[in-house]
Amino acid sequence: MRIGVVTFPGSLDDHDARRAVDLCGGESVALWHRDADLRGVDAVVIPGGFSYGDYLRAGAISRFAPVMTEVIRAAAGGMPVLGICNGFQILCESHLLPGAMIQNDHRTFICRDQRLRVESTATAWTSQFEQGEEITIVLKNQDGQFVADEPTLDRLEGEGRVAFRYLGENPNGSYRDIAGITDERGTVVGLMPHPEHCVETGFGPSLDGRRFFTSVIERVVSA
Amino acid sequence: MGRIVVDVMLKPEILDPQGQAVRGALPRLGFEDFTDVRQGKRFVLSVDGPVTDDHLAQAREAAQTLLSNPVIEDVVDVHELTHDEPEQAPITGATGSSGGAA
Amino acid sequence: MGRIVVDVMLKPEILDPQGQAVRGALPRLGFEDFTDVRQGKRFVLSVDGPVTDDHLAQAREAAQTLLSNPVIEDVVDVHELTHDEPEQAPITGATGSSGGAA
Amino acid sequence: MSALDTVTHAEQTPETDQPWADLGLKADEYERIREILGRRPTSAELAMYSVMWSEHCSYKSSKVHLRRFGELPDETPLGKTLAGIGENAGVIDIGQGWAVTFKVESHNHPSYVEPYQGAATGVGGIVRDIMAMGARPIAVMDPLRFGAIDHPDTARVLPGVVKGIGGYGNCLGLPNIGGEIVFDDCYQGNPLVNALCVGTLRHEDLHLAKASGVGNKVILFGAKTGGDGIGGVSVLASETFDEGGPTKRPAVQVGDPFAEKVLIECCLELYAAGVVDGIQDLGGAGLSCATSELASAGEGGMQVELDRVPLRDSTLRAEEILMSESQERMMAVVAPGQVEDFMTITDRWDVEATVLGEVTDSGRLVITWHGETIVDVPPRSVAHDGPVYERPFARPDWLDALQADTTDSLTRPEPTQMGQVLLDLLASPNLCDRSWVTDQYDRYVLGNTAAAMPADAGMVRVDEETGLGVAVSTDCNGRFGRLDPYAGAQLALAESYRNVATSGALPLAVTDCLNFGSPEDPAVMWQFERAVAGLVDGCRDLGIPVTGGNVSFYNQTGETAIHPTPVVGVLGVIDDVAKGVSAGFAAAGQPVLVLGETRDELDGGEWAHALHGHLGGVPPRVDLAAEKALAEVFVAAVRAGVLTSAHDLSDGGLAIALAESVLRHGVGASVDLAPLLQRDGIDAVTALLSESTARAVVTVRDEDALATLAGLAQEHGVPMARVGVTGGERLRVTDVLDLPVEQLREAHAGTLRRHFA
Ligand SMILES: Nc1ncnc2c1ncn2[C@@H]1O[C@H](COP(=O)(O)OP(=O)(O)O)[C@@H](O)[C@H]1O
Ligand SMILES: [Mg+2]
Repeated sequence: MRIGVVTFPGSLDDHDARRAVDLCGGESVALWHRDADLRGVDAVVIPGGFSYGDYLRAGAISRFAPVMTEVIRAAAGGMPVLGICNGFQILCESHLLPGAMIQNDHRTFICRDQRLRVESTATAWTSQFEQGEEITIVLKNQDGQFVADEPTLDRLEGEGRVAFRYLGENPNGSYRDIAGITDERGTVVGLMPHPEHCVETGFGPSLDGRRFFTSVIERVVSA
Repeated sequence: MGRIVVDVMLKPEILDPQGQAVRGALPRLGFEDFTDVRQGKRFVLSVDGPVTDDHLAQAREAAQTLLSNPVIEDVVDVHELTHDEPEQAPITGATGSSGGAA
Repeated sequence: MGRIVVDVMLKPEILDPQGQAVRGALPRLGFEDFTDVRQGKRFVLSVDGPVTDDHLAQAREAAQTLLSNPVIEDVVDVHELTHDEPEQAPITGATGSSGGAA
Repeated sequence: MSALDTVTHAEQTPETDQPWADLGLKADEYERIREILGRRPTSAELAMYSVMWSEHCSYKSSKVHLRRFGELPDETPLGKTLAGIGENAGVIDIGQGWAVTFKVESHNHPSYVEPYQGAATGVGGIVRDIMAMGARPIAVMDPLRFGAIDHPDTARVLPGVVKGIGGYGNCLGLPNIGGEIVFDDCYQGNPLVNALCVGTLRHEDLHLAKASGVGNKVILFGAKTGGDGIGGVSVLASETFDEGGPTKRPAVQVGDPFAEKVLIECCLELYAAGVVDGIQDLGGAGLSCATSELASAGEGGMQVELDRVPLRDSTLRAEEILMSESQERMMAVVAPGQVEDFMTITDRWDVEATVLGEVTDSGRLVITWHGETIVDVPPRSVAHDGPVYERPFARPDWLDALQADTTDSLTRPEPTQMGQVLLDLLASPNLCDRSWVTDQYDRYVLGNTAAAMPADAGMVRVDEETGLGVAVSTDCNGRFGRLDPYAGAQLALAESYRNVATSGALPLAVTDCLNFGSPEDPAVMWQFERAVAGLVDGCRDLGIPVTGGNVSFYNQTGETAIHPTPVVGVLGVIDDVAKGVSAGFAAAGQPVLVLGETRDELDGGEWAHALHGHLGGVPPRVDLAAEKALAEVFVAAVRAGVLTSAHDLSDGGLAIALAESVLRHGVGASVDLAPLLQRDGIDAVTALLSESTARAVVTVRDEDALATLAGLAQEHGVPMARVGVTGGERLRVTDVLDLPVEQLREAHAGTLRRHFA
């Protein structure tokens, strides 16, 4: 089970995402933004960070990297893709996921151990959670406010494509407390919090991040 | 050297945290008359030589594809920066009267 | 309702990492002609009723004190947003020709 | 001088008037330059000497005192240091082939002028210092000091500084693992923004800043050079701000953390490929500093074509290019055969790299501009042979009166009032919950953070296989420094040392940032001399070296200097970070113990400061032997795995330590101080508020663990008192206070948000 992790200039959590994949039983493969090549991986993680400094808009410049052309093509063919934080922003800018991310409503960076509710287990990256389960995942972002127009939000809700919601005080003003969403097929998932920081005892507030990776590994292995 | 200005604003229906913050701060500084504030982006693109129609067309396309995200933003203006505009000839100090359309 | 536009740009001698990043991305998208990009801020302030000279004076003062950081930025323009300016009447879609001073 | 001022021209025009005074040089300094060169300097040479001989770069007022750090053995408890004072940052061995480097620096004045960019570029600068040692930066910390919490200017400065530190550090992908936030009127016009960075490397990767090997190429890489902060070094760091300053605004530097992140990755790849012979960061004094320091540390000379420097602003003059402090640049010395490989790597990261010149055996630093020589100097004379001042110093005459005005003049609370006193202290600016600030910092990135805020020391894993890691703390109580600068420096050292030990790590080395007023004031110079002496004597007693640091003078408004604020960073090592202990009661039913002796020592403490606005008397007694013994108990107890929590006692004393311990996980405690009071001969209120040193509050799992700990305490001569047991949802101190944990939390939580959100 080979899972690619993309590195853009300014990616920060790429190493952590690779560590998480390996700790959870997968084999991580480093992918380079300039290469239009997915090196035969079975799934892709677009990690967190400030690619291109988050200048212009978070994710706006990375979207045009050669590797993203391949990711978009593979996603259309059903390959599982997980975008974490900056990765989520890149997926939105690439139109693989609807909506967009703007600055947090309080205009400050926020790093905290965030409670989430699992709203959909019907995705490639969430099948090992329980529906409605409450988990804790590290959250850290500056531009984490998920926004979309009302019809889009209604459609996401109606089609069960809200994957995670924030519990407690909304940390960034995201519309309808949305923390993560999925595409129509349930293979492309975007998530603001960072599961890769919740995979090792003593280095994060929980181990709840593991099941993102074990979910996709199980799915690919059993496919 | 010619220059082209591209102005991008958040769509009216999207909440603008930055604009809201400015809106909140103005009355505290004694500016009571402003009922709303929106903050957007202004890009100044330079080209060698004079600005041509082709440059403007390119700028418009760049504005749509890269400089704005159509899900949340509108490109509200793309135009050549002409000499009577005070770009980089700042309004400074007390007089302020050198500014735009006073 | 009247509206006033305030344009703020980084001083020319100050590094503009945002503009640099855009500058670097443009050629990769096939836009080869732009030799420099600077990114600034555009504020749109609303007032009740028509824009008066007093409003403009207030806007200029706010521009100097709150909307810009005089250590690194210049207020390059303060003007009333007039009807023939396309503010919030976005240039959208393919034609693009409705844009500013084409 | 419109024509190019070449060396030839300078020889021909000895009488030309030069603006040495405007550039901050004194008449005798200008004379010395003429002597060194045997002619008048060119305008480019004058620019170089003026920035390099400024207080900030040459340490001219502090040098004679800083030499004393050299008296300390170059040895940590684990062996010889790998690089010491004089390098960009000290490097120490932590075993298993690993080394760490760490350093703290100030960016005080720039952060007052432009809080966001000043703080951001402060982080950027210290990170490049660490990179210049061949290390990968792994964490940052930010000791901060501001004026009164409710002063309007604090509302301008603090949020900008915090945003700048977060904006830069978060974007670099470096976890922020700790720091300080202190409010005191004395910092009103002189906030202190210090930044610390820690890096790791394998022993064999140590790169020293030197240009050797004749024919090796000198490569400038990273950002283009612009007009940033020209003269910033000399103007910003070496002159007192005039009242009503903003008119004379020097050009500020703007940081690009994205460029620095790419630069980090690029440098690490260059090191790994073995294509770098020497390396130097560009910080204060930019190219002037990098070229002269590299050349003078090597064995020969250097030849540089200045017109090759990639410019952001084509109108810059040669002098300006030499002085520019544009950020995110590095300079490497590379063997000719490796230049191509070097460029392949910089290309891969889209980092611009330019060969500027080469190493020569001329013994001179020669810089040309369009083919003409504009600089021809002995590099050492610029970099190392700057002026040295023996500034007069004298104990200030106000000190006796200050020391006589002790807290005996204040009314101590009745035991029954202690509940309210505790709530007031918890809400006070220097003791309240820091999370409104620390939540703006990424503490998780890199995945190795074992402890960050709130914690006595930040702790990160260095080796993922074995769990080997380091712990770092920074501390300083400037009020103690004001009352007695010698003791104040030692108390800062003691607290930082104790914080590291409490977390379970073995303290190894010190970095310091000496923030003081004007060196031209003999009273300030005396404070400085005393503080350095205190640190040197303290480090000797503790057996740890000072491996690097920074001096910031002129933190002064008019005649009024800040409190002497020698911020001390201590770094320690721990075999396996999984064994580290954290502050905070972990579970109910565990014995609570206080280690160390409590004396009646309230002078200079938070109770007097926060609740009475009082500063006077003498600071708590320093007992470094007791600190060392306490640290030994901790290291042994952590190895034995008997502790379930540990928290050192410092600001606010036992009352605050107990409150913080119950707040952490919401586990209450019932405490009876009787055994401690009887043993130490004090009353309960004093026991709760005193800031005596060498103390900690700990919990152990059970009676067996308690017996082991008692054995260790006895072996090392550390007094230990059993004062209670964890559990419940209240903090109870028999006959003194009884408060729900939630009430403590409410008091603690809101202060910063209320002032700054
Ligand atoms: N400016 C800051 N940046 C990062 N962490 C900070 C800052 N100020 C305080 N902290 C963290 O908050 C916690 C509490 O600080 P403090 O009470 O000063 O600790 P201590 O007394 O143990 O030195 C510590 O973990 C400290 O590192
Ligand atoms: Mg402590």
